[in-house]
Amino acid sequence: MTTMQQPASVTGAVDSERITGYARAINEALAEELRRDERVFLMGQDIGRLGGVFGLTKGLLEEFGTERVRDTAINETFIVGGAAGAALGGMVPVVELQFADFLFTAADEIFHKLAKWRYMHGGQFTLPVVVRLPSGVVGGAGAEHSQSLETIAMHVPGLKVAVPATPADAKGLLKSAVRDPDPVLFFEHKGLYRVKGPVPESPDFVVPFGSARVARPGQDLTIVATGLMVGRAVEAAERLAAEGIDVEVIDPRTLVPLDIESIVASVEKTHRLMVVHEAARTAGFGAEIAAQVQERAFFALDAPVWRVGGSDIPLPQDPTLEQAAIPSADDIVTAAHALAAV
Amino acid sequence: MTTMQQPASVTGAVDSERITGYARAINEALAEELRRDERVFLMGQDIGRLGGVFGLTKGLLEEFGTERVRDTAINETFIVGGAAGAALGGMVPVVELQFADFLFTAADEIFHKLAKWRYMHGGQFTLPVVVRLPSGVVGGAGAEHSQSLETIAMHVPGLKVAVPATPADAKGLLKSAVRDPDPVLFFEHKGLYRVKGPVPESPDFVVPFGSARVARPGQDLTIVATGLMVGRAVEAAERLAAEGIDVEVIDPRTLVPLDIESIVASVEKTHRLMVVHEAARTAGFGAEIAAQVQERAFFALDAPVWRVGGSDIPLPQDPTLEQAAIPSADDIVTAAHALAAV
Amino acid sequence: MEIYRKVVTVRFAELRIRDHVETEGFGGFWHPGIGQEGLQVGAIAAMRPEDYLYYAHRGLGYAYAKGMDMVPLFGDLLGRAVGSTRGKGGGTVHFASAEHGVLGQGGTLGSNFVLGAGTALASQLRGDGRVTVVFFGDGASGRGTWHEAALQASVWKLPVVWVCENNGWALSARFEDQSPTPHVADRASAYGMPGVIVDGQDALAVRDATADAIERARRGEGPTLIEAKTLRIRGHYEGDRQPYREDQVKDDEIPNDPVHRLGALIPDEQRRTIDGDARRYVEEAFAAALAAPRPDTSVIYEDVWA
Amino acid sequence: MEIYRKVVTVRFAELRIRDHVETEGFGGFWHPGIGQEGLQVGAIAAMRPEDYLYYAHRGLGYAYAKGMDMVPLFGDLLGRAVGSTRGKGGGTVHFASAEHGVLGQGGTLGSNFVLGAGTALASQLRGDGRVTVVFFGDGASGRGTWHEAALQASVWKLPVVWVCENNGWALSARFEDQSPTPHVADRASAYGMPGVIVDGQDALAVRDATADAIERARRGEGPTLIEAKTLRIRGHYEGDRQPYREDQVKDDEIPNDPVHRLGALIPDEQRRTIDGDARRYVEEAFAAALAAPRPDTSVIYEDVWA
Ligand SMILES: Cc1ncc(C[n+]2csc(CCOP(=O)(O)OP(=O)(O)O)c2C)c(N)n1
Ligand SMILES: Cc1ncc(C[n+]2csc(CCOP(=O)(O)OP(=O)(O)O)c2C)c(N)n1
Ligand SMILES: [Mg+2]
Ligand SMILES: [Mg+2]
Repeated sequence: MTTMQQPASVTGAVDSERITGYARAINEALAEELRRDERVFLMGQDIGRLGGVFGLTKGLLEEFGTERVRDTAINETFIVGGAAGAALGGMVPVVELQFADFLFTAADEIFHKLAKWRYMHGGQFTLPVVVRLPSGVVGGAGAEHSQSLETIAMHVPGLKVAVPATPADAKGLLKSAVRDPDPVLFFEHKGLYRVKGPVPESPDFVVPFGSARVARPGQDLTIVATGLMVGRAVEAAERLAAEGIDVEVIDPRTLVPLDIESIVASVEKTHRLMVVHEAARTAGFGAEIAAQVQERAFFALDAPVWRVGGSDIPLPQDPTLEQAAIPSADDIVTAAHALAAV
Repeated sequence: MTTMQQPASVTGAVDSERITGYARAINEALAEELRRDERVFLMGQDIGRLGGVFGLTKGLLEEFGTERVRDTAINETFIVGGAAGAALGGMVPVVELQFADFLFTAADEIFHKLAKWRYMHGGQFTLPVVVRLPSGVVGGAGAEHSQSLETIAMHVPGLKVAVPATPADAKGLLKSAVRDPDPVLFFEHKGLYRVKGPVPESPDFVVPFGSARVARPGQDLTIVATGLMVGRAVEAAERLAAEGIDVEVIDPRTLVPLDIESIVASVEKTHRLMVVHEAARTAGFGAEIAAQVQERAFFALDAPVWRVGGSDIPLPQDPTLEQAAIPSADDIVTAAHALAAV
Repeated sequence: MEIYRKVVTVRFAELRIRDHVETEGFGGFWHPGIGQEGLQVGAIAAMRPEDYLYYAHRGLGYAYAKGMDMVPLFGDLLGRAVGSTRGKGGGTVHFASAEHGVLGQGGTLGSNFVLGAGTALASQLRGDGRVTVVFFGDGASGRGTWHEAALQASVWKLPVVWVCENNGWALSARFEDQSPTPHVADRASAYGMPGVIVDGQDALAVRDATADAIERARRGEGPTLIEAKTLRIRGHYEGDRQPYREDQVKDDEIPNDPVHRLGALIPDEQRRTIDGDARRYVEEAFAAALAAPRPDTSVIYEDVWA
Repeated sequence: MEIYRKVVTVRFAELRIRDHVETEGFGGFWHPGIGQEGLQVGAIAAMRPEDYLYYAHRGLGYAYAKGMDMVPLFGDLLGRAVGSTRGKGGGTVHFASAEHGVLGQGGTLGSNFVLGAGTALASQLRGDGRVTVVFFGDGASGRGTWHEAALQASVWKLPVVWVCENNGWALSARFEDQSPTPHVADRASAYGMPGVIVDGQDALAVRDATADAIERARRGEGPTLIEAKTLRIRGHYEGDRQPYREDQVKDDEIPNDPVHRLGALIPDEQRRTIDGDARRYVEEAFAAALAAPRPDTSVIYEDVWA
């Protein structure tokens, strides 16, 4: 599986070990793509003079001007539907919803127009639209500003889905997303914006869709995790290593397309799988991965696929309570013990 | 599992073997609940003088008047959000979207307001709202009028989800839905509206949520199916019976709450499980059932849980093509052969 | 003359489709546009070939008027491989032609508002001088996407023209029971744009009003809302018996029939030639589509991804 | 007098919260309502206790004005068990009190429009004589839910009053860059309802305008759109340094400060008593909330289902 090795899964020259933040990496990706392709433009609320509620578009108005960095009114159906229309008119829109949860205020535009327009019209059009979706819990934003809704996007055919967990992936996947002819829902994790890591400097650096990354190699148990959960899974893995349980952590990086081969290959080695996600556990993407792995590697599994997911509740607003509603490193360690004991 | 036996799972006297259509059963349920409780009212497009695009509300305007059977404009956010508000004002709204797909045009109202308002406001309110959602393929309605979107409702905490497959269940579950203090998404299958079956006549007849029904008992293989797929699964089972494969078909009837115990009990008997649904296969509720069953009955399974689902494509509009996109009885038979051979 | 030819061609096509639906049945719903052809053809006559069109669900006049051939249109309706959507958007019809700037239609009413504004934004950004025309019904005017699109289009002065076909009905709902104001155009001032009411049975008047709006848009002065007053002649879909409607229209009594109005302007003989040609064209196109093969089932897996 | 008492109490509460946010930090975002208390209290003063309220996110003046005690409000903000939402809706605040008709707030702007219309429909159906008042900002006025709710409410003559707090800003967006018309109230005519502009710094004028609208609604004549002109004094949320804003307001310079305007109508000594009581009440309530225990983690599993 060449896609399993980080260097091999990253195209473009890794020309630097420069350390950069996740938010900064996204900002760079936007700037580079705006420079590269005249058709690219940005649209969303407060992305101009403010630089975005989370600061992701800082400096872009100054470099690219008000035509290409556009502040909209509070009109999510226009932001997404207008992006679809602009794509039909030959542009490559990269739009931001202030919170991923707001995709519900533009759901017809996302799950119908973006996902189906090409198909319904016999393949005559392409819709190269990226919808940036700040996702996940971040410290008291509440039930309608904290969700992880990527599974819904995975269930509705026609949308590609990225869930970057590192600064390098945030940059490389976003650049792939902008260059992709299909609509992409790009779930950035708000809790990762300040996380730093090595990010190649070359403007040619991209991370292809559909290639998983091994965040930590191991022999005894495979953990698949995305977004904020990758770090928690690695932390749990380090603690488990001290007990002699050698965990392999795999980050699929995109859910559509999904690199199931890499996951299956890992499970064939470790014989045990746990999926960890922040999204509500029931009918979350962990279920899909569990279902696919037992379909493809039933006899390789020594124990059921375990799922550690967000509680099946709306997210409480209090920052302490909200943490109790999503998996912690402790939860992962506990689950690993249980799974090892099966 | 008393819930496994049809008579036991149905409360209220089964006072008649009267044969009635699925659509008629829904109509009766609405009329009875309007009669029973003054707070109940209906709202939707064309439900009054026309009696609904699918005729489900015929005659109700005449009996209950324009106050309680209300034609709205084309404003799905009002239909659902207004229902939420009316519930907060003490009413019990039962609203219709003309096609289940249109829940995307009111997604903020469904997945945020209905699902979370009670929770976000500390449990001070109840939202007894029923949203009726004509679902599934019906013969050329196209990509945005044919989907089976119940899995999304299962993934977002705070919503109950009914998926009736028979006239009796359509009536009994709808009456339970109206009496339920929580919001219910009621996915009626458009392809079943003309199907007939026995429906008890008593106005006390209800079908409780969270109780599966054995549509056909069997020993060798369990098939879980919902909606239109129940009939196809039973048809496949009859054909498989001729070959000596004795299939048990289980219809969960509601996805939230889900009667997983009945499914697990069946699998412990048959050791093989197939889930059949019309919804897109990837990240559909079949994945959740597969994941739960292997979690709870891993060592009872002789083979992986098989999933037969809709193709991962937007639905084509042509009536022939659309059938190719969802599971047929043939597909189920073929899958059963494959599964029996594992 | 060209307008007459197109209107009468669309009329024959409408009648041919009705025939087919009545005798052979039909997958999905067919929403007849009969009686509204004049305004559809008239408005589109004011467009340039490169302008963009988002049409509504009432008939096929829009797509034909914008330059598409009847064969792919009938092909869509009949679920044939020659259809512009190859069976994926037939039935309730999502005709499309990138070449003719026919960008399609959403299945949910009102989705065209936001897409149309977006395409107009693309034209503004590219400076390509194109205008986007968006058709919609009086019923669709109730959707919130109208508000979001209209407000943003006005603020940004996007080159888009909104054409409302007010035929008095949204399925079983009378417009006057659904609107607090007598006209859809009364809502234009909320968006600081002109609201123009025009007789939808007068194809030339519609053309002129649309031409003005298009010129305004092209000059960079922003959107215009045109309300063409018309009447829904048939049921909402072919087969709808309209139990909710007391004042049902007999087929032959299209008030101010645009075909007759335009026809009266043309010498008899010439008109008969045009009619004959149009009828023949429609019959041949329909026969060609009917004779074309159905798409192979494998098409359903194509075009999900680019 | 009662209005002054409430306005000044809210002002002290706003200041107390700001202090807390600045010194102790805070979970989530706090959107200060300072400077807008007058219109919030004024409008709500026109409501009966049994009338229904959907408030906006700018401060806590609405909930207090409608009769809620400060302890549950501060409790929500501080994530305490005594909060009206027990930690589930604190932070950006979703205060609620069934008893006081405080029905809450959505996290997505504009969701209150459709809910408000629905609650007004409940009142119409039940004949309970109640009116629903919905607050919203100039920014929220762009959402399509406004259009869907306003149209339906007007057609059905629902007893609802829309109160727009136009403070000139929606986060970093200037109202004049977001609206094609100079006033939100200019949009009322599209819905056949009265649009009233009132000075939002004049609490009594707001009360009177709201009282008229409420009476109209109660008489069954339908909704009214009131636009109260005000100014956002602080950042969008506490901590927002407003890099996008040249004309930042110094805290002490609230133009036409409603506290002073109302205070001037009251004899000095009496005013000092009211101020002292209000300050003490706020301090005690805040201290009580702060001292209250945090909710047990188990509350997160409660209230999902009835
Ligand atoms: C969002 C949405 N709601 C409802 C429908 C169902 N529907 C299709 S056409 C129609 C009536 C449309 O009326 P109008 O816009 O006036 O167009 P007309 O049919 O009169 O041409 C309705 C309710 C839909 N397709 N989309
Ligand atoms: C649907 C939606 N879009 C965006 C936001 C993010 N947001 C919260 S408040 C705000 C600005 C609101 O401006 P306005 O309505 O004028 O109220 P103000 O803050 O001025 O009181 C924005 C964009 C949201 N909560 N909901
Ligand atoms: Mg109409
Ligand atoms: Mg504002």
